[in-house]
Amino acid sequence: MQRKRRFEGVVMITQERCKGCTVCVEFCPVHVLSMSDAFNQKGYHFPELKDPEKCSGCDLCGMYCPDFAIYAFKREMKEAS
Amino acid sequence: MQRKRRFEGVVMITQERCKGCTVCVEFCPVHVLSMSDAFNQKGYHFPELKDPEKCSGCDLCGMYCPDFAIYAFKREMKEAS
Amino acid sequence: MAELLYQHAEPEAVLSGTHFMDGNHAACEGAIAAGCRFAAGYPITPSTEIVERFAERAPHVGAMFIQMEDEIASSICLQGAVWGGLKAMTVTSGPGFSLMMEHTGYAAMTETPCVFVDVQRAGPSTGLPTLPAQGDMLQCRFGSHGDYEAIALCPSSVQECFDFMIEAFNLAEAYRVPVFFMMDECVGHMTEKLVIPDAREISVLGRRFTKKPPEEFLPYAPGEDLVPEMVKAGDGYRFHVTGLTHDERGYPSTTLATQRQLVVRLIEKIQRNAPKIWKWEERNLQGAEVAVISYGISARVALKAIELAKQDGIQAGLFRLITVWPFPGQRIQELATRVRAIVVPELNLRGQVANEVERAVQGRCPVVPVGHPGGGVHDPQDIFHAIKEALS
Amino acid sequence: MAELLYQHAEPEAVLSGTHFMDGNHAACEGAIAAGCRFAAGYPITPSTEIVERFAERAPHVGAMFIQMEDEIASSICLQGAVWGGLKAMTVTSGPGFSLMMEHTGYAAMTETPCVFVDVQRAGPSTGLPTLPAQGDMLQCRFGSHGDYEAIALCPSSVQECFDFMIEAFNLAEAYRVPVFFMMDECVGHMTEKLVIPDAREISVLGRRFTKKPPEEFLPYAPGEDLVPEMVKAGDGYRFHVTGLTHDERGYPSTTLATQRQLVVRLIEKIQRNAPKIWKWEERNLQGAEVAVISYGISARVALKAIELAKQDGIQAGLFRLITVWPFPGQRIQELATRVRAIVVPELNLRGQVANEVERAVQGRCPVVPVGHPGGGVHDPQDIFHAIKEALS
Amino acid sequence: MDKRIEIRIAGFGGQGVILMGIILGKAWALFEGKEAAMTQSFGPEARGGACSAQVVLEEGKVLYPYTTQADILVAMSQEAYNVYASSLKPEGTLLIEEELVKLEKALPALRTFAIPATRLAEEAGRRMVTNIVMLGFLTATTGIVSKDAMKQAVESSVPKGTEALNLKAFEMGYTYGLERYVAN
Amino acid sequence: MDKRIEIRIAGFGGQGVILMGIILGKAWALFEGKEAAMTQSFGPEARGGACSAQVVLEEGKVLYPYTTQADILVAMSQEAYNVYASSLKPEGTLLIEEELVKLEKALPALRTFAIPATRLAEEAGRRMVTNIVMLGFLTATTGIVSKDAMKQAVESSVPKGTEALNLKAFEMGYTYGLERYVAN
Amino acid sequence: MNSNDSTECTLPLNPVVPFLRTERMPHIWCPGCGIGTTVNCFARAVMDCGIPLDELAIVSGIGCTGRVAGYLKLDSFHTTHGRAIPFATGLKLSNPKLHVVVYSGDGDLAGIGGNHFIHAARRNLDLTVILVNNFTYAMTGGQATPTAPKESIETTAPYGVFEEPFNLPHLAASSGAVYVARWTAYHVVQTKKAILEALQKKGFSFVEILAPCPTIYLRRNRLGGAVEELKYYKEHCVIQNGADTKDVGIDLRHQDKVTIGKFLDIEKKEYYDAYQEHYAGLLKGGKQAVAGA
Amino acid sequence: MNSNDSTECTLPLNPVVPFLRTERMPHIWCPGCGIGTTVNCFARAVMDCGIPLDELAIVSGIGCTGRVAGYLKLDSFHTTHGRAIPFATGLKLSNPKLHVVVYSGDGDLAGIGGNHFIHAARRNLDLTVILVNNFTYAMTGGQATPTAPKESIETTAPYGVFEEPFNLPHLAASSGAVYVARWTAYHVVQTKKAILEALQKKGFSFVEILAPCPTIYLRRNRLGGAVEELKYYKEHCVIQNGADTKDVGIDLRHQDKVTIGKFLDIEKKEYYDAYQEHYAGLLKGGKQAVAGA
Ligand SMILES: Cc1ncc(C[n+]2csc(CCOP(=O)(O)OP(=O)(O)O)c2C)c(N)n1
Ligand SMILES: Cc1ncc(C[n+]2csc(CCOP(=O)(O)OP(=O)(O)O)c2C)c(N)n1
Ligand code: SF4
Ligand code: SF4
Ligand code: SF4
Ligand code: SF4
Ligand code: SF4
Ligand code: SF4
Ligand SMILES: [Mg+2]
Ligand SMILES: [Mg+2]
Repeated sequence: MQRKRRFEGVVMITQERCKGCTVCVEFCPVHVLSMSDAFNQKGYHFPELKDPEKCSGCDLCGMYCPDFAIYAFKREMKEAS
Repeated sequence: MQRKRRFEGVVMITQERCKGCTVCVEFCPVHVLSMSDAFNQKGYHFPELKDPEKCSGCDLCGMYCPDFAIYAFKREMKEAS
Repeated sequence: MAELLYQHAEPEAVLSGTHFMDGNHAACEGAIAAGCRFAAGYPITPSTEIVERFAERAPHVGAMFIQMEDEIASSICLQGAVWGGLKAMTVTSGPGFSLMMEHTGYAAMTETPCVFVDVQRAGPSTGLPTLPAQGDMLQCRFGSHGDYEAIALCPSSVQECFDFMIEAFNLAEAYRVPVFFMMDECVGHMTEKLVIPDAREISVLGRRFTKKPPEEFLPYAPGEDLVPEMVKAGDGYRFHVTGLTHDERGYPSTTLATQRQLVVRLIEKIQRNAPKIWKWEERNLQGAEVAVISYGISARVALKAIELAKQDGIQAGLFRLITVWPFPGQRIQELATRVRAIVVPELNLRGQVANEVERAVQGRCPVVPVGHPGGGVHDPQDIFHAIKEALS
Repeated sequence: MAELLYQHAEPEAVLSGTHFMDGNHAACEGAIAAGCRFAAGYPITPSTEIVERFAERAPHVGAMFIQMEDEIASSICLQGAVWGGLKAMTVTSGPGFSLMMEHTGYAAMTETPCVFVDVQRAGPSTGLPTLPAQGDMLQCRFGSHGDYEAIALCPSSVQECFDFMIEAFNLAEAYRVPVFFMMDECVGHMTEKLVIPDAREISVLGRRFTKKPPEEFLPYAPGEDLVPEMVKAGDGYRFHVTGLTHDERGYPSTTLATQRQLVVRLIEKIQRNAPKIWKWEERNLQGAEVAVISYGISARVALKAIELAKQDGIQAGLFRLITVWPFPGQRIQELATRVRAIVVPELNLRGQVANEVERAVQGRCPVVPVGHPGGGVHDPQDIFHAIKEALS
Repeated sequence: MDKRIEIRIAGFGGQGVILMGIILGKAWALFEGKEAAMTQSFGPEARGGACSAQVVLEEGKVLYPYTTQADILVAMSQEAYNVYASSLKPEGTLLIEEELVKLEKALPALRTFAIPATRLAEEAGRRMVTNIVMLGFLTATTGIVSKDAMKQAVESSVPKGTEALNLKAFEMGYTYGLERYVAN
Repeated sequence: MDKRIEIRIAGFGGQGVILMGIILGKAWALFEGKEAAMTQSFGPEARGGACSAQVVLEEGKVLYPYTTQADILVAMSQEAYNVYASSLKPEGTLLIEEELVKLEKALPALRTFAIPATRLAEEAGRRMVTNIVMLGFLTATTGIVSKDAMKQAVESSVPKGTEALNLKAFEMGYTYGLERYVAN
Repeated sequence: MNSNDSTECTLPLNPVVPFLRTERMPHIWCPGCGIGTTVNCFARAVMDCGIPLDELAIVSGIGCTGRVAGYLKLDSFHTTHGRAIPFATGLKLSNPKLHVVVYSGDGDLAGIGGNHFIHAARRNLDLTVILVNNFTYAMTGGQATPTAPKESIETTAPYGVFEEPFNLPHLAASSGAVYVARWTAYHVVQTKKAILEALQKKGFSFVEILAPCPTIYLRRNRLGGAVEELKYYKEHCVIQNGADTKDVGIDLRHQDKVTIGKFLDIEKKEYYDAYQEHYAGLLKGGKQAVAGA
Repeated sequence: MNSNDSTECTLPLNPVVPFLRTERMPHIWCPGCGIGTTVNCFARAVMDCGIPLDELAIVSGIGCTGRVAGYLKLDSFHTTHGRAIPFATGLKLSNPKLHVVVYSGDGDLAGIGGNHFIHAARRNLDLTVILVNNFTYAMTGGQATPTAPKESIETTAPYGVFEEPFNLPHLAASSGAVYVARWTAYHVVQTKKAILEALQKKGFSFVEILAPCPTIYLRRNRLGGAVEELKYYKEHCVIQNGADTKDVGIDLRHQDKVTIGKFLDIEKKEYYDAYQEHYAGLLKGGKQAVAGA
């Protein structure tokens, strides 16, 4: 779901760990994320990728996420796994 | 035992409270005191007045004495009690 | 000797009426009704609601709450407040209670009337902070070094959290001892109907201040009931208080004679007055084959077991301890001659009260402790089985 | 399950030879011989000589002493050192011991093998700092909140301060419990001949380190004797230690089942192994009419009373407790069937051990406590009178 | 013990389970003038841990304050349902937050009432009032306590300033219950 | 118990009373190869409080480590004398610091030996060695322990660097005893 | 791209995962709680500093922050309330090769644990102390800590705090710490860097991290949620490296700024080094003179 | 002129006598002990400041200095080791008209009592804290206190102290004290004046007095007796009023001076005043809102 530039940012989300705090969404510098309407099992909304191609892989979302539910990394341009 | 100037210094010594530390003797600014050769009941030497007439009644001896065994005061010149 | 002067509670401080409240809040209201006007505390689950409520109520009743830096500070700060003239308490749970052990002893030694509230949770150590136990019952008696006696009360309901908190303060004043108000998490967090009576129906014991002038007053000369009269700072008595062994003047004295005079009195003033202090409840003991001895929440669980026993054709009754220390051993000894067995359910495994029951019973009938590690209450079935077993 | 691996003491650390030494210094030498290489302490009379000597000896035996800011810090610092791999102790007396109560419980809960030395002085509170008592005997058993079991030893002579200190460390390692070395001021400050044997004659129990690799190791899975194997920080096990109720992995778990499994085991590991732990001395009990049960300095005073009794035609013998906790109730129960009475002199007024004797005896014979407020030792006459009285 | 109603309310921390117990007990004890005891168990978490309240309603004094077999179970989470379903009386009543609890199989003898309380609460304005929605629903479907008593209890138990919101939530749950299960 | 010698040494803090007990016991236990127990009692004061040591010397193990009636009392202060004189055996031996202790009346049955130990110590160079002067004196007058054993005990018990001073003090006390009471 | 924990092994793992006891997830912290954020920073700092994980030990006291030790796959000790530092002292001194991190809350370290804090700083013991300051005793439901800002509402200060709070960087510096910094959960990059520096520093290093407690502190004070708090930090924090710690007290209600940054980074002999040096000199040629050496 | 206590009544009494429980003399302090000297200064300060003796309470911890309370004919409390300050806190707050003085030792107040010290200073509670610093736990025979100078010999540091000592004026000032001074038992006139000022100051005032302990500290360190120590202070102390407390650390072995003087004297709202103000505003028109008022 991510798109290519020189580096592509890859974001990994573990929905079931998410507690819906929206911090990742708010502080992603390039607004890649948004909260989904769906609930996870605990009844929380979780983030999804709104603009995956914008992601720089800066991993700020990963550093912020209090629940270790999201993180990101940079990958040199190739096909997403 | 004290002598007269404008003020006379009067020194009071409670021998039996003295523990012979010699602090009063050492720090009397005008060297009024000296340690006696005698022992008190606890086996301590205690101060006596070597030069009573020099005493200013400054009460430094009183402020120093850890055992509340000596103190002094100024008295206007009249007969010693 | 100063008589015991009971007064009414201060009407503006008493929330007379019917409430649906938990035990912790009720305990706070009890303290306020009893005249407690100072609390020093440090947060700890499951007790904190007591001081939280106190903090909220304090300005309205002319009281002060101070949150200290730790439990050690709390447990001595409140004693400073007592000597300043107020009634005071501190509130904690296991780990905090352990930290207070030096100062419970100081209160006993200096005869500082005050109340320590311990809302018991499961231990040892940090254990299960949110879950109940009755594992500190011997700690409040033996947790400080050296010899002393204390008073400990165990409420079983929200109403009793209120009522016996008043009793706790009154006993503290009457005997000049630290009184331990030994709740458990269940009782503390249980919500029930609470009826707070009119202030005029609440008897509050004032401090036993001396009427003697300073020249005639000896701070540690006991009255007939072995309790000395009290003074407070600022009234011109220029008295001395020390945790060292002290004579009647309150001055340190390192002689064995002083030690004997003082420490024996500290113990005797409780032991000799014990019958006046004891409180218990008996239920269905008339003609019972088995007596269940219990306290706090466990006593209510025991009632269910007694019901099960009845369904099974066994007559069992409840002896519910309200005063746990001093222990009403005499009464239990009597009881032991009338029943075929005694069963003692409590939320600890070392039979903290069961041991004392055994000692009192001295073999007159079998004593069956029903231990529990805490972290919950007994399954009534387990107590019921113990009842059956005890008879076989 | 790791076997118990005894080794010889480290020869360079053992001052083999004959000394004229006091009990405090001997206790320190015992600790060093036992392999104690870390002590954390805070000064308090009458115990301080133990750490003072340790501080002096430390650099010579590759040990470290740290004087902490208070007893609370000392009592947890030593546990850090244990988890870092060393054998460790702390040393205190009544007021300091009271401050350690939270951490004795932590040691029990986390199964941290360590030794707490309490040189008992007269209390309560500051009491008589330089004078003896045996008033903390129940404190070491019940002073921390919640349920746990501990081991407590009482030496009666300088030689025993050395010998049983080694035993204390060995027991701590064997059962992974805090062991309380309950001296009294008399024994601590008494100077006697001390024979320190050759290091090869001293058996020292090594830590029960696991041999399992990290993947297979469960830090709180008990062996057959209910004691789990141990690891230390830095060895790659990446284990977790908590004072919360924890499962076999060492992880917090708030279920009643975990609480039951853990706390029952903590208690059973001592109770079940008690016969292996018990140590006592019997003197002239063969055919005795009266057994005097005592410990520490009081046991030696009792000997004088027994002599007086003999002069009076009464056969009395001594049962001297060395292990006070776990209490050898079984043996005393037996004893109670063989003598006409039991007399229990101790330096406290609440019959801290006498109560336990009573409970064990269950009415089989009269038990006469001979209390004493501390601040001195018994007049042997008083014990002698109790012996006579017990027979009448 | 004569008439005795045992209710278990369970969910996770943050759902306001304990407050539900308090309000229910209070409605009965203060506003119906009878006797009630509410006991709770909760974990160390401020949020998210398992959490449950037991409410015992009696005409006279409540001696034994715990539920043995509940007459009513309110399950606010899957875990709560899994743990406590078996402790419900065979003829008992089950209330569930239907988006958070999936029943493995409908338990035959049970009366089961389901409500999307969280979603309704979000509609009402704040997720925090999920518990009050559920109480309204309980009042409508079980009828154990009068609506009036419950409303008084709600009003006197929620934080000052939130009464209106809570009463609205209560009504939403109540209406939902009436409409889905009672009215038709 | 066969031969048993009970000694009480008493004075005030700072006089080195406990060390006297230790040295005496050590001389007997280590250098005479027998058994001894020394017990002490002292107050909170670093200096000046009442302070006493009890030394029990036996051939075999010392079971009861306290003195009942002392064979020897060493009184280093008036208070010590006042408190303990009565606990001396009728036929016992009394040693006193003669400038600090005044006997009310000479107790008839007692052997009494007096020495101005403090003054001698000041002469020896330091008031601190008063106790060792007294030990020398005790050795000379009572003869319970050999001079050799005592000297070894002194040497091995005093702070490093002060051995010479202490042995000198010991000799002074010893000589004083011999000259005043034994030699003539 | 969504995924569960079992990511294919070709993808890098969440960098915090090697540090986590994943079997204990989800953790007990609330939605938006800043503690988890600090753990991310910590994990990344440890990764970068190259300390072998087997030589890293973590010690916590009791509290929400105190739970950190239990979630980190290190030799980890969850001690008693306020006593992480003295436990860490014993651990470090008995096994000096260990890097010992103390990770706990404001109430734990500066309330009940204050004496250990100042004494360890005085000794300049080689510990890295990470203090998550959420201005409240969170785990017990929100009582006033010694850092609670004036006028904030806490359960034990229902009419607002009127006590003066501690300025912790100043207390640490005045007591003897050699490295003192304050950051916030908003400043994740700097926080990570500060932890990294603190880990590398010999001696008592102290990192205070202001972090949101949405459930208790923010809610009670009607300050919004985690997002609002982080935004507040973003907008009101002034980075002032090297600021005199005397001037960095926080007064959220009367000042419109919070000073953050690296305040102190000095050299001073560390306790264990001092110990070794001291004894090496004194007991030359003797036996092994130093514990654990 | 020699005399016993029963001086003829025409002569002025020893000014300390009205403060003394003379029936308890002689006290337990050793010959030359500086504690008694500080008591002289205290007595004279109290006389001058005009506080009625019935409204003056004194609280000590445990130690040689801790015995001060027991010798002073005031409402006097000999509490537990290290806990004088929290006891005094309760006393003061329950009975605000009292002037409460805490008088204790360096080990008591800065060792075991350190946490209470910093927290009371933080709160700026109206207490006068007099700390007699003799560099040792004297009463227990001379163990190293947190103020023990480097390289000094103590029983628990038989090879010399290697730990960094506290700079107590700095700790007090950094924690929030409003009056901070250090004098010595040599500087009796200034000590008296400092105590007087401290008594008159509203808020947490702190006076450290360096005082000789000849029996334990001086003897063990071969520093002579009381006279030598006082001479040392006479010769090596530099009076520097207003000095930055940061710079007044004592290092007797490596520096040849000790900085003394009045370091701090500032105005800041006192705890009880703040409390009254806070509640007066909040609960206007309500009931009596303040304890003891
Ligand atoms: C001796 C003791 N006292 C009190 C407690 C209760 N207690 C547990 S956690 C906690 C609060 C911790 O607050 P803080 O350190 O600020 O951590 P936070 O929860 O805010 O992260 C307290 C007071 C305890 N466990 N032990
Ligand atoms: C809890 C506790 N720990 C230890 C002691 C032992 N203790 C009594 S006095 C004292 C030393 C006090 O030293 P300091 O405060 O410096 O006073 P000083 O004697 O030097 O005047 C200590 C450690 C005690 N009484 N209580
Ligand atoms: S990696 Fe950076 S850009 Fe990509 S989603 Fe996360 S915060 Fe946004
Ligand atoms: S920061 Fe984490 S917990 Fe919060 S919404 Fe994002 S993924 Fe969920
Ligand atoms: S009053 Fe002054 S001059 Fe007179 S003796 Fe005393 S110190 Fe010397
Ligand atoms: S200062 Fe006092 S104790 Fe010292 S010698 Fe002089 S009178 Fe005696
Ligand atoms: S209560 Fe506060 S600090 Fe604790 S986990 Fe929740 S948000 Fe975090
Ligand atoms: S030991 Fe030191 S401080 Fe204590 S009284 Fe003696 S000289 Fe003073
Ligand atoms: Mg916090
Ligand atoms: Mg000191």
